[in-house]
Amino acid sequence: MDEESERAKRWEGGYERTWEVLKEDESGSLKATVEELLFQSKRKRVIVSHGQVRLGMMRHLFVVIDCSRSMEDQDLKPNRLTSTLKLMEAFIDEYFDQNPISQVGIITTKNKRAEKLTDLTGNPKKHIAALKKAVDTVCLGEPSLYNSLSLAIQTLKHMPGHTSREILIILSSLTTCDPSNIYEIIKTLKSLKIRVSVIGLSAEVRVCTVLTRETGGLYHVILDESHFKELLMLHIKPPPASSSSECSLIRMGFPQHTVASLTDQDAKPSFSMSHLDSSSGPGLSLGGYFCPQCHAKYTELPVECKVCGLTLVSAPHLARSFHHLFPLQPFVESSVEELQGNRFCQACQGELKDKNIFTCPSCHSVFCVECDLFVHDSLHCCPCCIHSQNTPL
Amino acid sequence: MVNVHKGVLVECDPAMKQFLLYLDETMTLGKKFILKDLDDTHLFILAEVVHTLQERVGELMDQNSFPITQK
Amino acid sequence: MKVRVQLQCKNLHEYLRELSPEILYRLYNHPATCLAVYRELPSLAKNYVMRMLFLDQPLPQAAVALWVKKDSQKDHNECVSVLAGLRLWHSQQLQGGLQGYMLNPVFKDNLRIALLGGGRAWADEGSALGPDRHARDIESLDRYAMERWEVILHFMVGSPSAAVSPDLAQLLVQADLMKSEAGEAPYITSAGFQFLLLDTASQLWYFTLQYLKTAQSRGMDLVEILSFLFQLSFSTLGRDYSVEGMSKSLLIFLQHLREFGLVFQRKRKSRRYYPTRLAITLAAGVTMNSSSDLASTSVTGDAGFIVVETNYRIYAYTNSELQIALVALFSEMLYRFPNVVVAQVTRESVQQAIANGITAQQIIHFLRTRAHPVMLKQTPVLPPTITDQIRLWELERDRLHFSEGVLYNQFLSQADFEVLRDRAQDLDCLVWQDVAHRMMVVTPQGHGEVKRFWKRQKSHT
Amino acid sequence: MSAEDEANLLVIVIDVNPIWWGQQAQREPQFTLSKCVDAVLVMGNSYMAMARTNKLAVIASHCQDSHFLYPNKTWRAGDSGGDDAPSSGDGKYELLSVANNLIADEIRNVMSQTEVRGNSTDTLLAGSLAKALCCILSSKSSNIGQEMKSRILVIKAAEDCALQYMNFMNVIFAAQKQNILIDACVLDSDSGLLQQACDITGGLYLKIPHKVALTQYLLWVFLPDTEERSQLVLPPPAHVDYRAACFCHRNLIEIGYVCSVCLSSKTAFKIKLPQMVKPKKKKLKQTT
Repeated sequence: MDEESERAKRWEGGYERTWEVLKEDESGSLKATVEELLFQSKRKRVIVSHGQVRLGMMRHLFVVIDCSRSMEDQDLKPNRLTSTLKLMEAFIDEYFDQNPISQVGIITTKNKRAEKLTDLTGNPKKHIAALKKAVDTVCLGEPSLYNSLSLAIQTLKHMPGHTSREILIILSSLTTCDPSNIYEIIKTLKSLKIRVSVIGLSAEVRVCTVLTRETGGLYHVILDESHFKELLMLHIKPPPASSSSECSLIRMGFPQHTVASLTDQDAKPSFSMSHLDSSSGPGLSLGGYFCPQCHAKYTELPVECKVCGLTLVSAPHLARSFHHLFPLQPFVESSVEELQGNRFCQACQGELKDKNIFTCPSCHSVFCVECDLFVHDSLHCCPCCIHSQNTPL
Repeated sequence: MVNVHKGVLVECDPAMKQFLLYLDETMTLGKKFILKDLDDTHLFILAEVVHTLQERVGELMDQNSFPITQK
Repeated sequence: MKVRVQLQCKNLHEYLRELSPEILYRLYNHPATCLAVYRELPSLAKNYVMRMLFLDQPLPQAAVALWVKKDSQKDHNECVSVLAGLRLWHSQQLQGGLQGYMLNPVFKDNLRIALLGGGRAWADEGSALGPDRHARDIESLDRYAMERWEVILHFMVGSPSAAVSPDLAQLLVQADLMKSEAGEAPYITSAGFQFLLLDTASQLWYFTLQYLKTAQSRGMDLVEILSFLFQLSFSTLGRDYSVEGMSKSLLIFLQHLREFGLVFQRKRKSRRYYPTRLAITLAAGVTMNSSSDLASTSVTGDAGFIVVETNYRIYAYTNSELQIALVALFSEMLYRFPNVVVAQVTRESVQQAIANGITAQQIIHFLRTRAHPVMLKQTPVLPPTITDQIRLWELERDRLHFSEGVLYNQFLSQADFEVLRDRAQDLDCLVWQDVAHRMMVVTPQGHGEVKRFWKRQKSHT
Repeated sequence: MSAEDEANLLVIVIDVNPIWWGQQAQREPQFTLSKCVDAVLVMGNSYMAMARTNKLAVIASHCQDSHFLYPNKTWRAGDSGGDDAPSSGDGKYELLSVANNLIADEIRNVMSQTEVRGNSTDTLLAGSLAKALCCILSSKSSNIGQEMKSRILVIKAAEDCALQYMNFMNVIFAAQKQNILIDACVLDSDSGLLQQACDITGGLYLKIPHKVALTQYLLWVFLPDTEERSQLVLPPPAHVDYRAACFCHRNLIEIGYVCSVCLSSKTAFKIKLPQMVKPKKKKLKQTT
């Protein structure tokens, strides 16, 4: 194992001698340092954001969920499987919120086999229903990395070149049962430009380290449930695209929502195409989105037209992903003492009470921690920069 | 002909009624005080014994309860 | 013979609805009252009022009914009846024979004034007097208010140190919170005990209601003092107001408020006064019914201090004599330390309290609303063993239920029995009956009438 | 009836674009900015009078800046009011008259101090909304333990600014995530951006036919909170145009081509011109 992968075990070092960080103040209280630590942890997540790089905005992601015996371990409450499935539901929601024109598929592996739980689609409801059902799965046997990877490859290799092909493996077991040489399949993955990331639930495994390093993915091992969630959410941001990947224009439809009753009085409710395969819910409705190409009706977007195969989206769906393209620069942290003038946050007008303030590098406005977090986490644009006319785009 | 009695109507649970019947039978209050046994949960009694009766019931309760707490 | 009387505490609307229309109309003559009444309306009714505030013509009732969706028609009917009950709007014949609604013009004008200005100022500002050399900050006002209010409560529990004016003592007696035998110091009644266990906001509102009840008998103008009270509740904490232009009876009222701790006045003759938090939260007490469990405890900001353990021990972290006295109402004191008292709930102590007219519900409510933050973290807040036991102890007293009466038996015919029973039922004096054995019990009050009826019946046949 | 421990916050954003209001004063002298501010004050007063727990904030959205009219910085820092708080001397509720005077003073400051620089004529609504969101967030975090329901009411006068599209959408999504309603009361021409904002966040969109009756529209439609809205009959949701605009000619398109890397959309016509694709690629290479 080379130097780099040795150092990847930093997560072990992070919790060494934690008590040394704590220092008492004059009165013997730990409060000040604890607050400082909390403040730092709040801040940490903001820093990790890469600058202007080309991203794979249209993603095809296969999530492989280990369903082997080790998933019954109860170190995550109530057990690993239930906890993982619950977090996956949140992941799917957030994933489609941030990457509306991307697709996800779920693969489970147990008893030396791999099985497709859901196909690669862009409909979050299907995945979530499948995940809810999967809670009752019996966990048995060993997982098979080889089989799940090759199952994913079968679908992913047909995906167009301009999209990003990804596999995310949630691995609980420390062993894998492979029918053939796994290094061969790593080579195939590399040649197909499929990026494989692994989240380990127990400990670091050499084969995963190699797998992720070769394919350019991330490898993490969780510390606890909240860390697990954090690691999963890391995969919501679109990954940087390899420079050699193609760039092309994709035909898409932007249907308008039309309510029939507005235009003519004796309109009749009609079936929506999306209800054809699922028996749930009342299929009849008055209004809907009509495919501009073949006039098939759908009740919700985004969807791939079942008749003509056109991807139907709405403009806000595209807009949701824009902030990935124009990431907001991190604000500069400085001490509140250095600030001249009145100490008010430019965004919320609150008084700057914390020790540190944050300054936007382009418009030099100051913000408090809360606003800084909010601006970077959800708003994705500086509330003061947008007041100047020369905004990007 | 209709009979008329003045007195006090007592409403209680069946267990309590048995206790009252017992008091009446054993003449603990010095005399019979039940004018009429109405039904399972009702008795008609002399008005003047109400106060002593309440005391008796209180005593019974005291006997039945034991200090749940230690000091 | 149930001796216990449940303390009744009306909310503002119930109180206002009982007032005569003339008094109501006069009340609506002050913007503060209008605003206070408006705030207590159901939220849908508030919107109705707002929609009609700037209309001068009556609206057809049918149009108003169309404001709400079909499935909320019930809420609509409720709003209509509330608004009509408070005489905030009335029906009026429109041209063409339709029925229409129109806001009470007095109310409309004054609510407009409260919102948009115009009209006369509510009270003279203290600023006319120049800045106060003895200005009070909010903190000291809070302290002052709490001290004053606690003196009254202390007086009620009979602390020797607490002394109140004869006026106030008399008021407490009139409110049935205390009883006084000729020549003796007044002592607390069962209603008084229940009163003590209420939270401050409810206490204040109850007390105010009692005050208002007796106000007219002391020659005060109900409308004047009510308006003043509402005006106080909309004033700003920490500002001074001038007594200029207040009538004589209002000045007496102000002195009473001063004694309750609702306003701060440095000297009796001082020309300015400061409303305290008690006065401002008075309106908050208005919304709460006596039955509601979620009454906020800490109007004045004191956190809970009571810890109850499953071994029936109560730890009260307080120095307040009053709070200790309150805990002692239903428990047995064990130890006393500088900042904590330890008490124990026993059967005897609870039975004693119940004999004094306090209900188990009130004891539990008291403990829950004053529970220590540590206790608040668990659900339920109080250990169920304790709450159940307190309730059981109360039920124990109810094993026998006595009611005086007259027994009729040995009827000769079923018809006779039924005639007499129906008569007793009509007179509303039938306590118990047994058709099969032809027996019945009537109340002593009804006995005379039933007997006469029976005599007449006999003579007829 | 709302419980005591539930606070409500309404943030009103007024478009005070001086160019639009200047033109408006010439077009319709009976409806000027001061009339509009008066209407907003009535709305604000009615809202604050409804319940003790109702809080209000007002933001003026200008060409270059967004300005908090109420609560003001100094007002929040000082203890509530103090002795120097101006009083109206009439029958208005004290709290309201203090607020109204403050707003009136501030708006006078804003209008007199900021001069229009350059050729910027668009109102920076996105910025004002962003500030409104921050303001809501900070008052939420300062009242921990209290349930806080907030909404934003936009009173929009001038035209949409296409340049703001991306920021505007970011703000809308942030609001949607925080469960904050955005209501819009539009005085002049329909605003596509606000229609989307109201539709996505579940707010009400209304273009008022009679500007002079603004007060009544505000009180009838926008005063009721979410709970009462479910009971009342209110204007139907606006018809929202979700078509994308072509990045080159800003035409709305039904079928278009979307770049897989930057998600910009083009009309079918443009795709045939190879030079349109080339510079794009170049630019991206640099940034990689």
